[in-house]
Amino acid sequence: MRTHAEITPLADAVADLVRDGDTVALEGFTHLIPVAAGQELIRQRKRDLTLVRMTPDIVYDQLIGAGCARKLIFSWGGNPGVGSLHRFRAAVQAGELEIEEHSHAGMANRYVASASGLPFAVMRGYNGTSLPEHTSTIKSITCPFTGEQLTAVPALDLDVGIIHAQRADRDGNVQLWGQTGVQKETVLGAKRSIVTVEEIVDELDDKPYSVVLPRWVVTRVCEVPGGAKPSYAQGYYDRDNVAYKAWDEISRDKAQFDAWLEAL
Amino acid sequence: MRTHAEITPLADAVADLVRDGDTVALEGFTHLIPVAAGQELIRQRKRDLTLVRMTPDIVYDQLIGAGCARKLIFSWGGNPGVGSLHRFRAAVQAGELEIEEHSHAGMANRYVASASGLPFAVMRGYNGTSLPEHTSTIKSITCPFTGEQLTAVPALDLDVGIIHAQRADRDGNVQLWGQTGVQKETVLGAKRSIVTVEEIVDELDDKPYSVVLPRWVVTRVCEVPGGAKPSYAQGYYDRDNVAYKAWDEISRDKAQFDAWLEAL
Amino acid sequence: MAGGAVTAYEADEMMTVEAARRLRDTTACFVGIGLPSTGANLARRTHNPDLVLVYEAGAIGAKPPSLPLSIGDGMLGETADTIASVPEIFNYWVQPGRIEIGFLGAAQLDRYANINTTVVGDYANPKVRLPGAGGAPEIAASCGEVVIIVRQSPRAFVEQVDFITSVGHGDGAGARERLGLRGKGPTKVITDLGILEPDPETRELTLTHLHPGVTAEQAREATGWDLKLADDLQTTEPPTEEELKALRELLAA
Amino acid sequence: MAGGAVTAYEADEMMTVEAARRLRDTTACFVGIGLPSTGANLARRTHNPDLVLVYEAGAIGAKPPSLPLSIGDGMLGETADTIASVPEIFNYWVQPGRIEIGFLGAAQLDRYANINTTVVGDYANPKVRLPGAGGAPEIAASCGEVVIIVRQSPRAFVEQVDFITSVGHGDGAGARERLGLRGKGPTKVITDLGILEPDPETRELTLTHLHPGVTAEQAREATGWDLKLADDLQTTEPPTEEELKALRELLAA
Repeated sequence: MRTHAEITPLADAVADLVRDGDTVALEGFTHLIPVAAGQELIRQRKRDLTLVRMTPDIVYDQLIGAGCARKLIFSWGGNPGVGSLHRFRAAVQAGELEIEEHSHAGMANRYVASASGLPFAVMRGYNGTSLPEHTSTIKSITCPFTGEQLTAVPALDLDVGIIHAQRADRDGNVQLWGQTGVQKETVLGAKRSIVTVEEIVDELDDKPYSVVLPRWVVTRVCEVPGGAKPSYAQGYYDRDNVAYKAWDEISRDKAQFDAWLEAL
Repeated sequence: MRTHAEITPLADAVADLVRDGDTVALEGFTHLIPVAAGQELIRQRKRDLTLVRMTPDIVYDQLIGAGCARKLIFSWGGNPGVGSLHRFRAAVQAGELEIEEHSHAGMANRYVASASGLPFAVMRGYNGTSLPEHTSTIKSITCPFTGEQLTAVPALDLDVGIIHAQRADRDGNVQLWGQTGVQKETVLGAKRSIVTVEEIVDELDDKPYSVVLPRWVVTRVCEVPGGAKPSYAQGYYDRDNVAYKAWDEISRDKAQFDAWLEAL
Repeated sequence: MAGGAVTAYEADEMMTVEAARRLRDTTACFVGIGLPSTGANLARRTHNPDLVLVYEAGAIGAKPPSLPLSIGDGMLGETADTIASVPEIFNYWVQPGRIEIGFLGAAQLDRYANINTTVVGDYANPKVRLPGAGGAPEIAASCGEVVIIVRQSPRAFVEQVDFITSVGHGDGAGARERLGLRGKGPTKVITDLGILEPDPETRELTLTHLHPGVTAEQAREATGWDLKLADDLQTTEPPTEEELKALRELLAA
Repeated sequence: MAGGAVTAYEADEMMTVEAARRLRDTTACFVGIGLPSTGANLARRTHNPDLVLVYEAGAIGAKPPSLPLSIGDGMLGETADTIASVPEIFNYWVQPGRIEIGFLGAAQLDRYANINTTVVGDYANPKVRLPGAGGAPEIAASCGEVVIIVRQSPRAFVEQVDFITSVGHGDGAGARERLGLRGKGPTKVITDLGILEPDPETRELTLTHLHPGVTAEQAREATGWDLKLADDLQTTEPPTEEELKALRELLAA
């Protein structure tokens, strides 16, 4: 067992831990989206990935447009506050991307099951919706005490979990705070993990609504200031709403997207 | 729906919310044990209660000795660091107290199921132990995806959840911090709740590992300084280890216990 | 309205103001982004300062100083009474029915208030791929009741949705009970033209209010099914000066 | 031991020192209160300063300045790397096998290292009612391996436990696999007399080490079953000066 997270450059972490064909989750719910890590996957031309994310936003539009993904497991794919993800939309409409579609509650519970070492989670959900007709990972389950019918969703089988955090200490203890979504579950539910951080500090101190991932459950920590841009990192920088709007233009036009990709 | 927790004296809260025959949980894992509230249940001569608590310690020894309990649902009944709970032990050995016995993991998951509005929770546990032979609320369940056998435990059906917290504001927003056990689940999983607090303040501020229960999910808040003694309240007072040891003497001898009860 | 000058206002403003009014007596509201968020934030500034806004990214009791552009904006967490993880939001807060009203939008809506935000056309060969479910299915299932805020058009108000992302009243009376859904489901659909409510018997959406200046014919033309009108079809109170002022300040902030 | 003065020490000290040594290469240890906690805290002060101590009340990476009297003492949370809720401790940390070693005590122990902390005698008509399971069943099931620290006596080391609170090796070889338990189970039982380890074939506890000055006969007399001795029965290294000093400081703090 490892005792400390290894601190390395992001390029090394991605090269060492992410293999073609892996199931990879990049999480961050509006806040702390690991955009730099996603772009490193593109630069290293990772292929055939099963990409997992509750809210595939522009970083997944980029990964999908760049041809990294074979399959997407998700619950809401859009450019928040702007509109569509055009590369994602084009890939789905062209039948080029396999999708496995859930609700947020379903995805959140799939992460919880993974972090808990359970094969599935139980919830109330999906009843009466069209999702179970198209998503095989939704099944019904009966309460052994009351006989009530509920819904089961399977654990996500994550090879690599990638998140961005505000900071880590030199032993690799990671700290993030504010709205922290499913990031804890993403790291705890994956076989290997990469955490990019705004900065590495000598000592962590208390922060409101802070999540600490201890050094021994994180594989790699990489110092990447601004690694969540254009999303935000509370205490470091705000969301760049202009960049989210600008992405709409780039993503809408295949030629413009290719030029963006070329320049990456 | 209520919008604010009502702030009242503890005696009123117990009189208004706890009925004979109710299922009542008083939680707090070593830290913030609602001892004053338990003693108020004794003073008001509540009867036939189903008492729920992961670690029945001296407050439950008192309630059991005072004849308030018909049944106990629990996972570890001892005087931590001292030894036995003699009133509890005597009641069980005399067959005067019905018990429903789980492990900590099972109890924790039962609270989680209650807080989640689910009839049961799934876990790995109890396999090979003698507990399922004596506890009917442990059943096996099959994963609908993998076929794996796991264990199901039912939600706790709590009428009243009682906890102690460090403080609340005047709207009844409750804040506790430090090691907070299953207290959030105890309040969220119960139909009615009582929170005793060290103090009522104008405004809550950030505290490390803080749990905030918003005003609209708490029924009553009662200002009871020292309400967790002889357990501790981080930031207010330490655990009174001498009192825990002294309880052993009182509880061991029925006459001494009766004198204690008389004086309460 | 009675006497005095009537301030000019847009149809979207009428819709948002009316949405805010629905939260007058509400403790907690689960807020989707866009029009629902505007309506809920307006309510907190006007009729119900104690209204608890819950956002799916984790903020409970958010008090944003301006309209958030995303459901996880920093201002939501920073002003919240507390922050929960996303699993906790759905498992401890939405699922047990702890939240009185869910405020949702829709891309397509049918006569039983079933919502589609997933796909137009065939699922495997979509004409238009929409963002998908997000938090809506469980909000629609488990919140005490649901209010839908959506602009009315024949493209949006369809006879049958191509995909049921979130269940309204299913195929009509008794459907929610048969499906085991514990919330009441959509009790109001507030549009730029008026208000639709499920018929107490059939659960079919029926026009109960027209906004001032809108005709029943306009509402029927903007609806892809044969829209029924309530016997006592009423006219919505127009926005008050105070409501409009608060809304415009909110949108400008 | 080889040459030099041998410091005098108690049997309990030998036991605790030996327990601490078992944590030399361990990342994280789940700590029960009492002797297990003393051993784990001694390890952090001697052989393994990076050892992560996890306590069931929520402290992960606790660094208590003195021995805690309860598993939820304030000093545990205040010095921890992080604090988890009790459900999280069991669901996210214990259940997935994230914790390498579980350190447990026992009231009764049988030849397959099954643990009883529930009841002596009949469950419905107990001779002695003990505290019960606590966190032990899932620690015993799911931690990478389990080390049991318990004083050896015929009353504690019984042919068959009256109640299986926590499974060791069930009824012998293959039992854990059949039960679907994912950790290795008890790999060592450290007593005041020596060390017992499960036989690699049968999983029956076998005496592999005697502490200095203890005879095999003493160990057999303190065991309620016909205790087998390992072919290469060894003598435990006595506590070093440093170990004893650290332990005594810890107990005095």
